[in-house]
Amino acid sequence: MSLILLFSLGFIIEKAVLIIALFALTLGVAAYSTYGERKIAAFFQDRLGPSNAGPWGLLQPLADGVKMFTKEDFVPNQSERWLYILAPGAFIFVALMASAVIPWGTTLTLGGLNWNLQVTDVNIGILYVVGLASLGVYGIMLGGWASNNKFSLYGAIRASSQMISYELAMGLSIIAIVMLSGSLSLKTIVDQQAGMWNVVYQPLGFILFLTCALAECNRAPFDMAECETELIGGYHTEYSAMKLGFFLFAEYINMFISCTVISCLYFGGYHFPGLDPNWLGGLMGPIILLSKSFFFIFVFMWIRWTLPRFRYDQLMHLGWKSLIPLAIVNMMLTGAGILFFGK
Amino acid sequence: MQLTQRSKNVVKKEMTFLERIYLPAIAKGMWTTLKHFFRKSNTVSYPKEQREFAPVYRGWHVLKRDEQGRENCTACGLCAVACPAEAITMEAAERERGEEHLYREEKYAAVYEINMLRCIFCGLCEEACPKEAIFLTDRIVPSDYARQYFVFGKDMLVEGVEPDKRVDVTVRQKHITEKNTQPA
Amino acid sequence: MTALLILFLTAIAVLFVGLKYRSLLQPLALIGTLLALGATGYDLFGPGFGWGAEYASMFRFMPFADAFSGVAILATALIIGLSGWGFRNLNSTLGDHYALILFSLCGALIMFSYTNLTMLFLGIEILSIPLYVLAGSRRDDPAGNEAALKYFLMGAFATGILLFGMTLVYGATSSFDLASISRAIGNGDQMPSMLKVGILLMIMGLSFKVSAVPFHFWAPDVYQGSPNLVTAFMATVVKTAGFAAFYRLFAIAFPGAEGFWSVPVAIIAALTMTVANATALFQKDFKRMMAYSSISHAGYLLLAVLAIGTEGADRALLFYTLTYSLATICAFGAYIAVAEQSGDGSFSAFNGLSTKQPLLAAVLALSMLSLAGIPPLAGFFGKYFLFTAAFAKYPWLIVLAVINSAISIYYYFKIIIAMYFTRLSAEDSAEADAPNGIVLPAGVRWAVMLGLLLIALLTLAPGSVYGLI
Amino acid sequence: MSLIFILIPFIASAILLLLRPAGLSRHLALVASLANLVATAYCLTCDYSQGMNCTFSVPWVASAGISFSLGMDGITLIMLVLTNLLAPLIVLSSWGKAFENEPRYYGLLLMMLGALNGVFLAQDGLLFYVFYELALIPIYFICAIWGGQDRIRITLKFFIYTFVGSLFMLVALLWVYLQTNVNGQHSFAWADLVAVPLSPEAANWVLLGFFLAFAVKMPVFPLHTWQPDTYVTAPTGGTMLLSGIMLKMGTYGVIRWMIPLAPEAMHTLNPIFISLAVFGILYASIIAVKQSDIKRLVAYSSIAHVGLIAAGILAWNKAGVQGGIIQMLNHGINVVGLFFIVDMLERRLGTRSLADMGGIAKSAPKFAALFMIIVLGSVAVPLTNGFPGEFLLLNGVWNYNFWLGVLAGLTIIFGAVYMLRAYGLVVFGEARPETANFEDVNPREFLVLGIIAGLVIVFGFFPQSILGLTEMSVDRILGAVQL
Amino acid sequence: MLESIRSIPIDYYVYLSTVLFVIGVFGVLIRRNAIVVLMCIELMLNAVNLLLAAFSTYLSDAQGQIMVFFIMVVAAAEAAVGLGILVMIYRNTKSTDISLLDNLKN
Amino acid sequence: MVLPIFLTLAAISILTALLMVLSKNPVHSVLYLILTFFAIAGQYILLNAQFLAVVHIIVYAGAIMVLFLFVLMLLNLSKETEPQKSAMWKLSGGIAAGMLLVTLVGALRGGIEVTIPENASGKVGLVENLGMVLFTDFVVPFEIAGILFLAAMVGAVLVGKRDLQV
Repeated sequence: MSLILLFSLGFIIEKAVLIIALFALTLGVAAYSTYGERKIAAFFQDRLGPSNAGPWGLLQPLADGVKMFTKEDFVPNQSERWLYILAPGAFIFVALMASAVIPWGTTLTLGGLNWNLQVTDVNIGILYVVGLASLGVYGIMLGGWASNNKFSLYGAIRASSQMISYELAMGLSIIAIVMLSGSLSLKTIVDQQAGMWNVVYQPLGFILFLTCALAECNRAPFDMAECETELIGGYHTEYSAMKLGFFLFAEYINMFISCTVISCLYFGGYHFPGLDPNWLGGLMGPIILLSKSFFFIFVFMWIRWTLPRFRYDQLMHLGWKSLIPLAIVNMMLTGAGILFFGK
Repeated sequence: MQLTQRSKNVVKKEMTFLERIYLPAIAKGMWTTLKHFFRKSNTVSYPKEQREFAPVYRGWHVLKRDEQGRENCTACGLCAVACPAEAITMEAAERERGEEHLYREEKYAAVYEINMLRCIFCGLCEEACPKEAIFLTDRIVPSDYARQYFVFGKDMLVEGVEPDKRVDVTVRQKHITEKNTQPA
Repeated sequence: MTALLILFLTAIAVLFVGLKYRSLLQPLALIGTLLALGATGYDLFGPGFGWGAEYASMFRFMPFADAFSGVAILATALIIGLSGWGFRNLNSTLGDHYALILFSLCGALIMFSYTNLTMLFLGIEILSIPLYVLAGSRRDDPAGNEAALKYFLMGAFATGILLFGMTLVYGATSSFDLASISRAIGNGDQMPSMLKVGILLMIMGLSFKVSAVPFHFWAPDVYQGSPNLVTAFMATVVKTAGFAAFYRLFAIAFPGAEGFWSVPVAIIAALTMTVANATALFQKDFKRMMAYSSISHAGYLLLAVLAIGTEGADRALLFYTLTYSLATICAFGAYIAVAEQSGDGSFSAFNGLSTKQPLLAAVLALSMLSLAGIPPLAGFFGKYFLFTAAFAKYPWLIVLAVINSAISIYYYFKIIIAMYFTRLSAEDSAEADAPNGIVLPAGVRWAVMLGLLLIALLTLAPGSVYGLI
Repeated sequence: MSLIFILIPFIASAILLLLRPAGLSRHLALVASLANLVATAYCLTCDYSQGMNCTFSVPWVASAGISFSLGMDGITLIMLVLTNLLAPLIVLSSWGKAFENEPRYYGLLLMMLGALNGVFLAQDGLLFYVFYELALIPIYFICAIWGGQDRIRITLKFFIYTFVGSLFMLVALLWVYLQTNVNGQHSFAWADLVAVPLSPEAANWVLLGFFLAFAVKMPVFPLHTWQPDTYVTAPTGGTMLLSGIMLKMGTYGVIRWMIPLAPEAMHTLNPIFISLAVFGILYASIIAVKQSDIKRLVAYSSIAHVGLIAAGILAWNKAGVQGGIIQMLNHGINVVGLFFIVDMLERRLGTRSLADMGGIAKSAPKFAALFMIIVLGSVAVPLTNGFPGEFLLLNGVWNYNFWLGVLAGLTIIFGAVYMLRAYGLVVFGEARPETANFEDVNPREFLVLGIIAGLVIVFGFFPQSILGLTEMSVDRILGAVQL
Repeated sequence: MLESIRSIPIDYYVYLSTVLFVIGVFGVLIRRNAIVVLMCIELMLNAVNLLLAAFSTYLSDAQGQIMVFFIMVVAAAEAAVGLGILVMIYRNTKSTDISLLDNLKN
Repeated sequence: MVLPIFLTLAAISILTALLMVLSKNPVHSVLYLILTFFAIAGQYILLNAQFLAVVHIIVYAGAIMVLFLFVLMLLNLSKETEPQKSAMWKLSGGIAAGMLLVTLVGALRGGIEVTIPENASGKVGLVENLGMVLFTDFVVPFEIAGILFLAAMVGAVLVGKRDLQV
């Protein structure tokens, strides 16, 4: 099916609305993730966190946004100007693209219309996500390189090698899932978990995927690319104002998408035992999925504020010498399981 | 070499498999942080609320005046001598005629400075003072931007004449008296 | 097929063993290759293992493939025999070297047996990629670096051209399977121009790989810059594999189109022999001379491709590659022993070798004679069989080839002259008696002796190999 | 039986080359060559009237129709006699010299011997070619290792000349081979090759290819340029081998291979070939007359003589071929003797220049006498061995073409001129200080020269013994191949 | 739907691939930076891939696309090895200029 | 509908490919090449080879070009250090390439024939279909590719590793 050929006006409108809604959602979640991050970090450290802007500090993201927009937008003198400007845009663009194939729910009945809650169900959805994840590194690399700052460059180089390394283990652990479900479509994978979540069959795969997702998002304990104590700010050392904001935002978007994907792959997506995703006119599905995602966002933050940062060689050792072999073992075990017990 | 009784011999022993996969340790760490997550926060939103001070809190110094509004200090210099941080400096001057309502005795401190960056708030100055002129109070030393603002002169130290500007040091005074009257 | 498995497993075993027991590496690699050789022999002479037929759509170890595998494995075994000395300075990467050589050999085996262009492509790459690395395996040697880069860029470029040709052929015949392509071409009277362009591009790509003129310019530099043993491997196994693949492709897939491709191939062959021989005359460095010699042999070997359809073309190719490989390896064995001890690779390094090391000199002399195709050495029979096969179709080319082999004597004899006829000056003779004169390491001795023995065997009984397939 | 001729020398050569028994090498070489001589003597007793005898044939490369087949008839036998008779003499001739690497020298010599025997015995085209080329390698090494001044350049020239020449033969051979069809397979057997009917054009090319190879070897003008230099440079043993035996490979090849394979083309090309041969005779003779270097003189004389042999054979009549065969043997004997004498002169006087010699007759009468006999043989005085051969050859050429015969006949006159001039200059005249106390022949030299001189006389008196041996074979080959 | 794909003549794909391929060759010829040369080779391979995919679709034959995968495999392997070699050379010469590498030409 | 898209993508790919070749800064070259790859991926989608398109993006844009960029950054190559061939050389290169193009197109013109089978379907590019072919007919090359990867990996390590003194 050639995607382009299916375009019709109604289709385009439906999708456009969905896309805009998704963008809004994603950006909102990302924005509040920053708030959540501070708040959660505070709680872990027996603090209060932001509490002055609005009740419980709920308006803090807005304040941050205003601050970002009003700060001086600074372009370093010896930088590659256009790439410097392009990089954050590319980064956030790629991050936003990934939400297209995520099945947010079944069908939403709203105003007498049925809205399909997935922008597009391509039969290779999960590859699409992996592909975008692999593209994410360009924003970082270009940003780091274009800044003409050695710390930025270090950050960029670290980020790129780290992402390439961890993509492999991630792909391999996804393959185990694909073997179980027999499909690359995220929707199919989710629907197959209506009875039993994949994490039950794939505990090891889940841990691997989680680890890799942390690394792919440049989250602690794998935040080599921007670790303040070593590289000042890593690839975004030279960035300021909203360009910096884009970078930070995109990272949270990535985290959100990663968590959603984890939910879809291992935790049944919009399914929850005892809850029908079609309740509330189909709104239950998204609610379930978002709850799961938020939980994983919390887990991400929890991990960040618990574990110390890896050293760079440890990071590579972990990726190549532990995760990849484990992922292969996991894949083989899955294959054996399928062979002996059927699906 | 055993230096103290409390020193521990560190042995780098081979880690067991369970230790090497780190997951239990990570889980333990997560559990620890999670416990903190649900612990009550210790934060005091300072400008809005203030935490309680101990009765013997030693803060910003004050140079007392007597009931008639005369400075107690005679610039004898004992406080400066007692100060372990050498934070106190002063210049003495003789009281002129017509200044009796200002200074209690013939000699007074024309300049009296405490460097708040040096001061360690130990309270030895007040113990040394024979005239009950200097006390540490429960006021917090205000913050500022430059070092020079932390050398407090008499303008910052001497309490006001008006009754509402007087600083209450009774608790402190009692404590000092008790301390000084205790047999050595 | 069994041999391929054995080699692959040996390579992996070598990788692991190499982490700890470096002294075991050479024996292990040798045992692996010999086992593979045995397996090939069992397939060829004995009843055979008789499996793998179910993969016949991809590759098939028929006698043709088995015999060529035997040649390549034998050559590799000899090179591994030399390696005890040739790789003596390597420390931590020794295991990698052996493994890469074995991997490369796996690629060669695939190129002998493919029945599908996909396999050809993969085989070429498996053969080449380890060699790109091996060429530059002396990391701080600028010449090695240059060789690696040149080899790599040229190899990759050639791959591109080859693939474009393959694609066009695929488009025209709608298959990658050699037999299907052949069926689609039929008798070649209705070939779309897409197919023609495809075949031409494939010829170009393969010519790059086998270093035929005018696509040869990278070869001398690469040969010269690479470590000696790697050069020996390139000159023998790679060449064998390249030509076997070339032959297979044109014999199975494109026989119908012969009228179209034979003229360009003939021109390339003529150019290759002539240019290479003419250039080799002016070389002063042994390795560079061997590079041009190898190119000129490529020219002769192209005759086998031209002779497709003639009885015995494949046998001639087999025999030629075998004798050529043996002689080249013997020559390189001697060269390694001499050049690495005297630190000089030019012809003058060989001056008076016949008095310093008579055995080495004899080996080198005989291999040079064999390469030159002087009767009755095995190399002569190789040339003879090739020329016979191609004679009926291209008599003029044979005459040219004959003239070229005459020219080649001149440069092959330079070495012989240096070894035997150049009398040493007084201080040279003193040096020859000195304790630090050239010694003959045991590994080199055995390898070249074995090679020499095989050459002698082929000289006495050429039929033993010629009749194999 | 035939295999013995190849095996003995090769085995001995292998022992010498590989084991290098320093002290024993010349003894071993002598023993091996004598053994061969004995075998030759035995073969003389066999019957050759029925064609090939003493055949030996095993398939070599069966799938390509190549076999290792040997055999001999009268012609071959004469060549074997020549080779194996001269071989001990050549070994003896270098007996007393001190060599470096003696085993290697004798090893190569024996290898050469084996290869030469192989050339004469081979009944398979490829085998012939292989031995033909194999003979080149040891002589190349002998000349280039133990040779004189500028040896490397000269020997390489020699090697390339002969090798290139024989490559053309290979091509021609291949062409014929590809036309054969024995039970659906190509064959290299002599009989099968000869049986191939060639188109006239192809026959021309084939003949030309063979002629190039043999002409270089013999050598025929204008392909002779390698020869004098090589003879002069080569050590005596090498020169003897070259001139005594190796040249005969060419003439033998003409009889056995070239003409039978492509007789069709002989009519077209023969006039050119014979003219070249005859012109070569004259050319070489004239140059020989003017030579002052005795070795070079003998070399040119050799060209002249071989030119006559070639002309006679190419005439392809009974007299010519018979004469050619006899003369191959006799020329071999004579030229070996001459070179031995040259060597003696050179060693004792330290020069080869005729101008520096003279007056030896007084100090060395035995030497002078033996020298005389050999010179007479070379000049083809009746009752020496040179005479019957030259007579028959001239007869043959005469029969082919009168004028050519006349021109060729000049060789006898020229030969007498230059040989006797040389003899006179060496032996007579004023004795010089250097030549005054010229040491006469020692026993070993006497043995060699004596045998040669004896042979000169014996074959001069009884040419019929040889002619009888070859007659049947020559008839057969002439009968089989009618021009 | 197949028809709509095939509404573009296959010639267009052939020409497009040829042009891309030639641009790759052009780059190999004129660039001196080895990395860029390598990139040009990648472009050549991609032109081939595109053509294979087009043929595959037009012929309804999966082999072509399978071949593309193998080409990708090889391209990845080549890139890894090639860049490794380049880095190695850079360590020695501090340059990736291919025309500096002419020392072997004597 | 399809043709304009095709033409647009084709124009983009050719343009960016040319820019890749001609741009002086190697980093820009990489970026242009990535754009070319995206255009080619678009062509794949147009050919209904979605799986191919995504794999193309993952492998080329996601892995190979990152590697290139990585190396460029590591070696700190930029416009200033970029070696340039002489104008003469460039011109002759251009002429050679132009001639190659003319030759190829000329040779191919009118000779492009593709035999379209009767039972053609548009589904060859779907992942199920490809998987079936890959793991049945082409399983041998698939596994052989493993050797290739292993060899390349060992090789890359060998080249990259610094010598350890043993």
